[in-house]
Amino acid sequence: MNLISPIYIVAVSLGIAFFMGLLGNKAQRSSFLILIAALLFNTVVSVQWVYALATGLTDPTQIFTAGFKPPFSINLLMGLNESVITALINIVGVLGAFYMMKALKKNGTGSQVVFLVLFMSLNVVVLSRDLFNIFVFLEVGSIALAGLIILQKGTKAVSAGFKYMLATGIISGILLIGIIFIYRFTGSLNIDSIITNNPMLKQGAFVSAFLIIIAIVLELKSFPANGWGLDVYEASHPGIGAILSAASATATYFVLYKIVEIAGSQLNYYISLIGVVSFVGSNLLALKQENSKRLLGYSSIGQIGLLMIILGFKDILGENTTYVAFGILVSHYLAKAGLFWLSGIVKQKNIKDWAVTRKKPYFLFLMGTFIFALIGFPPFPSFFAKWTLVMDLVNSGNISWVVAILFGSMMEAVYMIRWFGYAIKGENENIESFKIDSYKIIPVGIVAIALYVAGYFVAPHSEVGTAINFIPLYFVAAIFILDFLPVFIKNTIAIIGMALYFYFVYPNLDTLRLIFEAIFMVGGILTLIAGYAYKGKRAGFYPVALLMYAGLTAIIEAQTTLQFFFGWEVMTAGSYFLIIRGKRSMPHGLSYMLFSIGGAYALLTGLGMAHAGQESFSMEILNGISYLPYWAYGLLIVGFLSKTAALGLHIWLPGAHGEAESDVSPMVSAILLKAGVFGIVLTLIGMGAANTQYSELAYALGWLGAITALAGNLMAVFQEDAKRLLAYSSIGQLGYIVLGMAMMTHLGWLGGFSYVINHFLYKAVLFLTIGAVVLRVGTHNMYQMGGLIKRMPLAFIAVMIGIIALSGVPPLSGFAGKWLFYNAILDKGWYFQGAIMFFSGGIAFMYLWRLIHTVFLGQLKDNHRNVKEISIWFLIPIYTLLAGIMVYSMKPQWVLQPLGNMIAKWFPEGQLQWVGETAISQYGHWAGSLVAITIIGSFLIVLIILMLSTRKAHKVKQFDITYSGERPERPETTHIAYNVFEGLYKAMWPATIPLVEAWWNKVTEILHNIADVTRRIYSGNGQVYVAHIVLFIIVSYLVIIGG
Amino acid sequence: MTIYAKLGYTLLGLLIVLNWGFLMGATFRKIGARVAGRYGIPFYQPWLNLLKNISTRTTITHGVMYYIGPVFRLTGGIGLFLFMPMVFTGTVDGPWTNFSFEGDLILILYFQVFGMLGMALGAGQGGHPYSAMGIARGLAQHAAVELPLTLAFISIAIQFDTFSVYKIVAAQQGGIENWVLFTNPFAAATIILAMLGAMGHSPFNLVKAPNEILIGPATEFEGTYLGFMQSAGSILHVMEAVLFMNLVFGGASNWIELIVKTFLIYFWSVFVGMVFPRFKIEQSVTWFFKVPLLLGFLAIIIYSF
Amino acid sequence: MIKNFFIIAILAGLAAIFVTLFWDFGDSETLTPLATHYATNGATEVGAPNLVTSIVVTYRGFDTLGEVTILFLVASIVSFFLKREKVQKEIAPKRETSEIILTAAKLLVPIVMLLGVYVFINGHLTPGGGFQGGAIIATAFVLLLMANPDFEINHKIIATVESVSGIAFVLIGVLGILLAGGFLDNKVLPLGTFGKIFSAGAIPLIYSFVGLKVGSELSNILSNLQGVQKEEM
Amino acid sequence: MEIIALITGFALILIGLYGILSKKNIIKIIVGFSLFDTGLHVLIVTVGYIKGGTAPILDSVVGTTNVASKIVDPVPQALVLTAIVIGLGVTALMLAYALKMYQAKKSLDISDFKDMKW
Repeated sequence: MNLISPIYIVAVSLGIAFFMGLLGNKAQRSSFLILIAALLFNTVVSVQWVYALATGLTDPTQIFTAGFKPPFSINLLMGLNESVITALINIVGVLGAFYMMKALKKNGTGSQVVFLVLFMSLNVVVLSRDLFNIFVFLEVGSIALAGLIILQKGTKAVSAGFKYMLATGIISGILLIGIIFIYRFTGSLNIDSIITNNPMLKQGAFVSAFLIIIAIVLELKSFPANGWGLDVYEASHPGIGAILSAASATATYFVLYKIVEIAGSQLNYYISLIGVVSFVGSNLLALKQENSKRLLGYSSIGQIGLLMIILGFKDILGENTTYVAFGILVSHYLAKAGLFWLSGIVKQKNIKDWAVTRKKPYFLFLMGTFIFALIGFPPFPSFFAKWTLVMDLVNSGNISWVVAILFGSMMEAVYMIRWFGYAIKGENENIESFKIDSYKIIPVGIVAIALYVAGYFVAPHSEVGTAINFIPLYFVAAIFILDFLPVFIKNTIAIIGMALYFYFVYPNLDTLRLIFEAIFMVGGILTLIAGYAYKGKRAGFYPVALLMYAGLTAIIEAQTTLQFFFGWEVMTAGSYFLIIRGKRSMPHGLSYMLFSIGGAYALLTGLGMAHAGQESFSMEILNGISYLPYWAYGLLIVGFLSKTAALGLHIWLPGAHGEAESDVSPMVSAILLKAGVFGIVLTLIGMGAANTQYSELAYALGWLGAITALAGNLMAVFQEDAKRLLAYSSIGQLGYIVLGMAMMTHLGWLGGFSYVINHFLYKAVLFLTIGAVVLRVGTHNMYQMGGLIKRMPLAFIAVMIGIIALSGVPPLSGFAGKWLFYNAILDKGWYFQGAIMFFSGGIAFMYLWRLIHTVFLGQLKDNHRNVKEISIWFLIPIYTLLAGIMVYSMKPQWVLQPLGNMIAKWFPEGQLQWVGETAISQYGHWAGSLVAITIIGSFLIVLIILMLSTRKAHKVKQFDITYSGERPERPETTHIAYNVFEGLYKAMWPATIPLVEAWWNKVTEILHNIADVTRRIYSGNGQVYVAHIVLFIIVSYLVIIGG
Repeated sequence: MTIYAKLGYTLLGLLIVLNWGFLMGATFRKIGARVAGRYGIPFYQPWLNLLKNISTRTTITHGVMYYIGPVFRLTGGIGLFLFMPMVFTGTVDGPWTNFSFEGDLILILYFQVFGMLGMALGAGQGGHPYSAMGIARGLAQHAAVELPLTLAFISIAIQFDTFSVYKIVAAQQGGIENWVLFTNPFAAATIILAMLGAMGHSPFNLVKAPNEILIGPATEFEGTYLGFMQSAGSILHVMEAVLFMNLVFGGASNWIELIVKTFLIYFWSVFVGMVFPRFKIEQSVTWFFKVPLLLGFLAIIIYSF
Repeated sequence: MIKNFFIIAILAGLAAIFVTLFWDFGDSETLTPLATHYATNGATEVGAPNLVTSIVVTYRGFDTLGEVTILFLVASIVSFFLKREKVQKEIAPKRETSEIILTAAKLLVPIVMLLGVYVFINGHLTPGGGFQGGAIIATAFVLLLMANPDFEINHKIIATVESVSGIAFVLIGVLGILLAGGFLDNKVLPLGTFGKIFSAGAIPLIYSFVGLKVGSELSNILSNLQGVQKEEM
Repeated sequence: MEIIALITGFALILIGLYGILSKKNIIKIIVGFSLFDTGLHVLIVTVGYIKGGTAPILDSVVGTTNVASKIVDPVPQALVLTAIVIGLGVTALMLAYALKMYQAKKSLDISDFKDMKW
């Protein structure tokens, strides 16, 4: 096929530009249409090349100007990369022009001409193979930008523009020196001929190559010589910001990609070095940034830094380089354009004021899409790119680079998520809403959709991405589209969907996975049933809830580490949105997210190490990691512990679970935490279960578990907020589980698993019930409740059974765990850990008693005299779960025997013997059913006797109690409920100092202070920025060529 | 032996325990009175109390849980008895081993709580503020006592490599020198000290303080309820003593030995109670975290190597 | 003081980098292969005696296009950047321009213009070319402005000249693709006899357009700056 | 010969930079910038110099045979033309900026334009 030569991009653009000059300022409207037409033409040209080259219809093509072969004349090269890059640039050109319609029309044809010429020059810069020509058109571009900056009125824009001109002027001067001297030393200006026949023999040649490359690096606004860039981002029209970071940066980056070869591969390492400094530095400094556009500027610079790292590592990444680079590039390109454009619509400088976004809910969706794409969450391209990058870097042993990169991404996540948090939850009463012009919102929508599409198409091209199962995500998308329907319908759809999915999935799961899948799916369905209690639309709830479950099931089904990590991140995102729905849960959502991301990065590195040893991505590689195994397993465990909220990584949990909605708390507590447990189990199995040579790791893990159990329970005792109490109790319970698993013995695991199941059952019951009660009485504080047994007996029974089961008092199921643990610790010899955990068991009684006494017994408050029983929709799941507890208590062997058989696969020694219904361990025996029968029997006998003997008992009034002659009038004074464990507190207060929280606060504070001090180098004075640039050159010269 | 014989023996045993509990209780109240220079009650007072309470006509109720309280408590006592091998006769399914084949030391440990739970629930339903206080204190103290006790139990379990109370008793037969008291002095010492808290006499009876001045649960529950609770109380006292006897003092090979040993064990706690004034909760908690805890650690350390 | 010292230090550092370039510079007796090619084949390939011109207009014509674009850009940026919202009414009293300048202007402007035209028409034969010619033409306007500060250049005409010549330049380039070897190839017209005015293909044409364009652009920029300055007074 | 030219070029560049870095007045900074540019142009021309070469115009003096040995390198001269024009454009735009800045704050002191920082 014959294609339109890219030279026409230049010819047409310039022709039209000159023609527009003819039109004069009167005819902005028509000229604007012409502008759009021209940009569209460019897009068409580059897109057809993309198509032709991608489908192999043509080979990369050279375009010769003046009819002479290079190096005698300037030539352009249109290869696949070039075509894609130009396509990206031109697309953003069209959308950007559309977005800036008003500004461009207002400033007349002149501005439109500039706009058109800018994009023409960017195209040439990408295509041209002649150094000097690149220089010329870089100049064209930067002058055009300098012109566009001042479309924004005001001094800020003007001074920013001047700084920009000054800086770029110096930089291009340096570039010119480099070019002219490289001509001197190599006798050519054509990149290809320089690369081919000049292997940088002369020192001078190398220096001039260095000057060229460093100049381009500076054009990319490398940290810290980038104050001018930041000012431009802040001051100029948001549309220009988008062009700068999406189009201009992309083009310049590609120039770097082209010319880096002229210095051979000697500079690659240093480019990565500059890149990592840029990435970490600007993301760190952004922590203190409050101006949204400047924040985006920081982030853009960081992203470019990341791209430079990739460029520097292209020898290591090999054929993955393009994939990784484009993955990051495209995500950044679309997301940044989107965010800049959004900032133009929202019109709020301070990121706190972005809370106004909430007044147009679908804006949250857009913003969320962009931010999660930037941080690198699935299903966006950046996720797969980052995954591949880390895998290859670890594989080549560049651990420290991985650490640096992940640290940088972490910082980026901090400020981005915080920003998003402000948008979702911030105060927005006294900010007036914003109006939306369709011509502005359409481009935003397009890039948002493009992100998803890109992700969908990029995924299969990663090494094992093809295997990713998108079906649950389709379902989520469907629910998202149906979000306008009332709760009842959506809930039903969701439940049916999950049930069907479970039905189809469970046959091909082994026992271990089946247990967890059942907890996730069945538990999910039960907790969803409670959702029927809610009225109205409950906008946005179902998509995110299902997103979480999609992630959870993906973790279970994962065949490859990529699938696992994919699911892990999806689950994290979903749960974050779930948690942050709570009224006061903004800070907790943030800390949850940060710990999750930190954990996820630990996982990522661990998985990378696992991959490094064995050149495979199957989940099997977890068994027998060969490359840095201690670190690998350690990182994996830490990653999973961040989800199980082990002591030290737990501070997010109480708030997150405590403030979440009533039916969300059980989801995130009873169900979500098990994901971490599942991960730990996989890791421990990987560590070679019974005959592990990593016993130190397991030992440390065990102690961590024990201490977590103690701390969690102790903190729970002193809570006044019912849901926080349960949340802390979850921390403790997970501590037990971790300890049990860490023992790495049959009994230990049996105990651990029985706890996994138990905790799911009773914590779901308790959270559902308390949540429902809270919905009725409208407070979390227990001391404001009391005597509720009279109003909601069913809830009371549920809680009573729940706490008996939790406390491990026979005959209910909790005792199984305790008994197994006693045997396990004796078997393992971890006596002290055991003692600690049983002590925490004793402490558990205290908060459990509070839960039932303070809430349900004692004196009924006046304002609760006629609250109703908790909603039927909560009672249904609650009593279903109670039935489960009862069955487990009556017939423990039904649960424990299969578990035992499963565990025997990894721990054949020291199993339980089952004689009839009696479990016999090496140390003791326990006949669960018989015990249950005996106790319940005698209980009934006594009860009946008592009932008979007190048939004629007459009911007395609430205050009819012997009270030293007085008759109390007010329930508040007669219901001792506040700070009841004062005595214990006096004895144990040192153990309750929130050291961990203090430590984390200190860390954040230090980071922020560093950021605040460092960023003062951006003094705002143009001369200082020039000085930065020159210094940057000198320093890199010293580093690279070494004085 | 047949299940019926088993049941018969068990019921008989329960009867003995109940009455011995009453007698012992009365005796110690008498001792207490004499120490304080009063005349004190006749030894048959508890039986009178029981009769009176059961035969009172007027009874009240504060609601369902109000029943459950005493029931839980009594069940707790009976259950504890059921799972405890009382008298060592050389065979596991001997006449006085009750239903100990159903569970071991751990079952007993956790079942103790059953009674407390009942007390807590019932008192709570009673709606009296002080009962809440009493229970809160009780739980706190219980937790503090549990820690050293648990350590001691674990140590004994390590020593005999079993959790079965019966086996532990069996291992201590054949001479006083085999008693844990001598074979595992640290564990024994720990238990002997921690036991004071478990028995709940002065100085560790702040739990009962609210109903010392005559209000709180003891007066909320009258009539049959109180009767049940008193019976439960006396059973529990005996069983506590029996537990420690079995674990530390070589168990009992016949009822006489059991009665003598339990009496002495019980006497020890009462004796201390006579001498020492009452602790505040924070005091008692910290006290248990000092000496007994230390001993408990030693008891384990010597076995963990 | 410290600031100055710091600056000196920085410059010293930069100088150090230049030194390495300086040492390796050496001095060259022979042309680079690239230049040699131009020198030997320039005459036959392009047919312009002035090799610089043949490089500027043909071999590296693409650069020249960019170059022209830059001037064009600056002109249009300045025009909408310094757009005069409303000229203040009160105009400060101005000193009369001296007789000498007035007469000189009257006398010289046409000649200067002529010189400019000559320079860019002969760009392919003699030193000089479109840019130089254009610059000379612009100086004529400077002279006019100095003589008569109130002198208003007719923007309409200038803009037209500017655009038309620009479009023409591009069109010739495109013709190059259609009729000859590639974009901006000068062989759209016959090379003619070496050294004559009408030779070297399209070069004289292109250079004339460039000259007009540059001239008009420069004067455009000048008038804009000067216009703003008038407000300032 | 070219040594001097080289030194001049580098010196001009450094002097220009010194002006840009040290002067507070924006106009002076722009002047410094054009010095910087001029230095560059001098360098470019110098690079093209060949010992004993003459102007690259094939007139009667040079003739059309073995030109290569007679003339100086024409390429840098072509480049310098472009460079000069670009410099001119940049300077013009900078001056326009200067005007605007002066209109905005009635001041030409660059340190008065620090309203964006950090």
